Amino acid sequence: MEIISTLPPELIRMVFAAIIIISFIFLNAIMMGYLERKIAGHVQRRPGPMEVGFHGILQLVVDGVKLVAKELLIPINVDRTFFRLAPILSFTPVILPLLVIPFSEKLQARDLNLGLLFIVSMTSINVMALLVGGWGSNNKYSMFGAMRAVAQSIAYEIPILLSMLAIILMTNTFSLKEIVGAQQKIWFVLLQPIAFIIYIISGVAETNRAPFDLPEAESELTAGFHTEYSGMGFSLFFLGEYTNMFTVASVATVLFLGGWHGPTLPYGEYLGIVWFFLKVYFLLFFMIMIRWTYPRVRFDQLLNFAWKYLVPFSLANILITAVVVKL
Amino acid sequence: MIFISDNLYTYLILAVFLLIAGIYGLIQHKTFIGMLVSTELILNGAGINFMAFNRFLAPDPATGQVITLFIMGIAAAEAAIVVSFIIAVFRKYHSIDPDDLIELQG
Amino acid sequence: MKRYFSDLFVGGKSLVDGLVVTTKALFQPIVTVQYPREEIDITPNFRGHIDLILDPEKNTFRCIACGMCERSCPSECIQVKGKKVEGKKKKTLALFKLDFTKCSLCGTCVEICPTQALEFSNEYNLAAFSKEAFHYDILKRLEERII
Amino acid sequence: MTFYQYIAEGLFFAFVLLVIAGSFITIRARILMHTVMGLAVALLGVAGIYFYLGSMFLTLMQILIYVGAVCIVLIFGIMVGSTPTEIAEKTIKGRKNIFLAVSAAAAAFFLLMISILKTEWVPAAAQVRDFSAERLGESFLYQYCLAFELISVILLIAIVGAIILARGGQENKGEPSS
Repeated sequence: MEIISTLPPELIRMVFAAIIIISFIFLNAIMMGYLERKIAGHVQRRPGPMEVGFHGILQLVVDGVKLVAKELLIPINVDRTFFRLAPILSFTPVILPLLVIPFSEKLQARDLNLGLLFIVSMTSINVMALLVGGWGSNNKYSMFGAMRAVAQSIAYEIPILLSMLAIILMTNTFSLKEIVGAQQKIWFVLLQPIAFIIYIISGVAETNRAPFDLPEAESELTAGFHTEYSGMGFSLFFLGEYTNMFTVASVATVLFLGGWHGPTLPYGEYLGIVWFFLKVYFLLFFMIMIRWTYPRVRFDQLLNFAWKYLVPFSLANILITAVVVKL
Repeated sequence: MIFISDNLYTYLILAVFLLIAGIYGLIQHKTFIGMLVSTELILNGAGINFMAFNRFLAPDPATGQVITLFIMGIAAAEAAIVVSFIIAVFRKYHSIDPDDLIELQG
Repeated sequence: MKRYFSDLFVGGKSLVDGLVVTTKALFQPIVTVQYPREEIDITPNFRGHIDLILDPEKNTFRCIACGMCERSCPSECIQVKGKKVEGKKKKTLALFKLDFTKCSLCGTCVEICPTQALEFSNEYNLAAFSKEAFHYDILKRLEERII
Repeated sequence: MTFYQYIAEGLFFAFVLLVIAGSFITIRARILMHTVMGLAVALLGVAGIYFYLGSMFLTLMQILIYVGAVCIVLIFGIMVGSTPTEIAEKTIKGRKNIFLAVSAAAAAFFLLMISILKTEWVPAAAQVRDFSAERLGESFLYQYCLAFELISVILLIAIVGAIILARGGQENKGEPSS
């Protein structure tokens, strides 16, 4: 234990936080996969997975074992570097934002001054993974999926940034901790309802989920960019998608739903995480409900919607916010 | 001990490396996109240069950052223009090799 | 411009309507059945393979082994044999076999039977590993019911 | 020298390595897609270098603008502008150009190295060590207002120009050629 005592405490803290976050991500993916199937089942008035464990609660564990045990098939004529790189690339950038998200007043791996900007820049890399995977698969469906991912990212990134900007105008800071702190009295969802709606819509588009699941539209493109992936490659994409959902929901919680604020609990600076998770999982539940309610939008519909409705409305919202803040 | 990461020369040499890599690529690449990519390398070299002088020599650190952001904006605009230009050229000539565009050579 | 906002309003309303539908469905009881664990009562109109009717008065079959069903069967999947028993005038049924792999469930045998001795059974859990498992001995099935 | 500084120094070398490896891939890759991915790697490295030069804001903007926008636009250009077989074709010119390229690069290198090493760099007498985004924003809006406006005008022109250029080919199809 000689070495550990010489290490700087901040570094140990970061390493611990990273370990906890990564293990939480796997847990989250398992829970989300189970929730998604159960909700999908009940929305269609069937029970969902029921066989493995009580009410199928171990289904995702079994699935995970199956996926890990499966062979990672590399088809002939694919770009091997890209093909192997893409799953890792889809997984890594969605973990990093969790390092700056304040789960509770004192439960935060690192508080960056520019935390929000950090999250935005990390999630912007995510499209790269779809592109690399789609192009590297050397398959026309994957290629189409990748191209759709790009056009979709152009459609949603601008509204998502503009809706965040409205909050930044109100709080004068990029630090997520201070943004949550500013919502002590009133949540920003009440002051900025339009920005919240725009953020949720674009956030669903960012996670590539229905009704904006154009890059992996299974009825049109078999599985889009991850058509060729099996086993671990596929499960990393799967993990990346659920982690991305979690990130989007927690950023929405931090920006609009008051983060860890809620009725006072003992050890409030740690147990605020309970309220945080309640809000996050409510949003995730909402996103799953959206997926099983709405049909997939067509491509031109998505672009029309983003450019004709989301962008003008978010611009107008920023304008009004700026005027009101300066009044 | 002197820190390599805290020395002006390190950054200047890195910037020179990016510049020469860009020049090499600009001559060597056969397609418009390859040349554009090499140009981006040169622009990044310039950005590092500005930031290095800003960090070690300038009185006000905002200056270099402003110029670097300016470079980024120009690079983004340039990429958008060149990509649409490439699309237009590809439609007409069905090639993105600059050697194939010989209409003006007479 | 009017269209722009009316589109937004109508679209938004339809989205909310859709969510209401699915949220209602989420809390309604499920309608599917976990099949091998639980089974539902089959409708009496279900037409499975044929079966001999158990006559409640005589506590036996009504079949007189006339062989009409065997002759009328278009796929020749019924095999009926009768035998003489001491003390009785008519033949009694000795063998009634159905090759269900050939049967097309047309129901001609049920309609043509002069004594209304045949019916459709409600058996729907039909699965087996070999073809021979579908060669039913229908007389035996009836005898099992008599006891 | 503390443990922290060792880690910092190691990470600095990692970023430099990213820059060098990325630019090598960029200039030597035979497939156009690899070229752009090499550029993305090099740009991530440059973002790390910006962090060591004291500006977190520029690091994040570099990732956001270059990796998240420019690279993706380039890849989009590749995928739209050329068919898969053309993407896979060799993108490097032959032997004749290697000589030219190496000599041009070497000439630039030596000229610049001479000027770098010969010059005596004098730091400013009083330096303000304030790299915060607040100060950057203030100087953007007061001192460098013209630059800020110019960027926005350039971007506007770029958007309009890109739309006109990309649409131009389509509109000409319908018209009779004169």
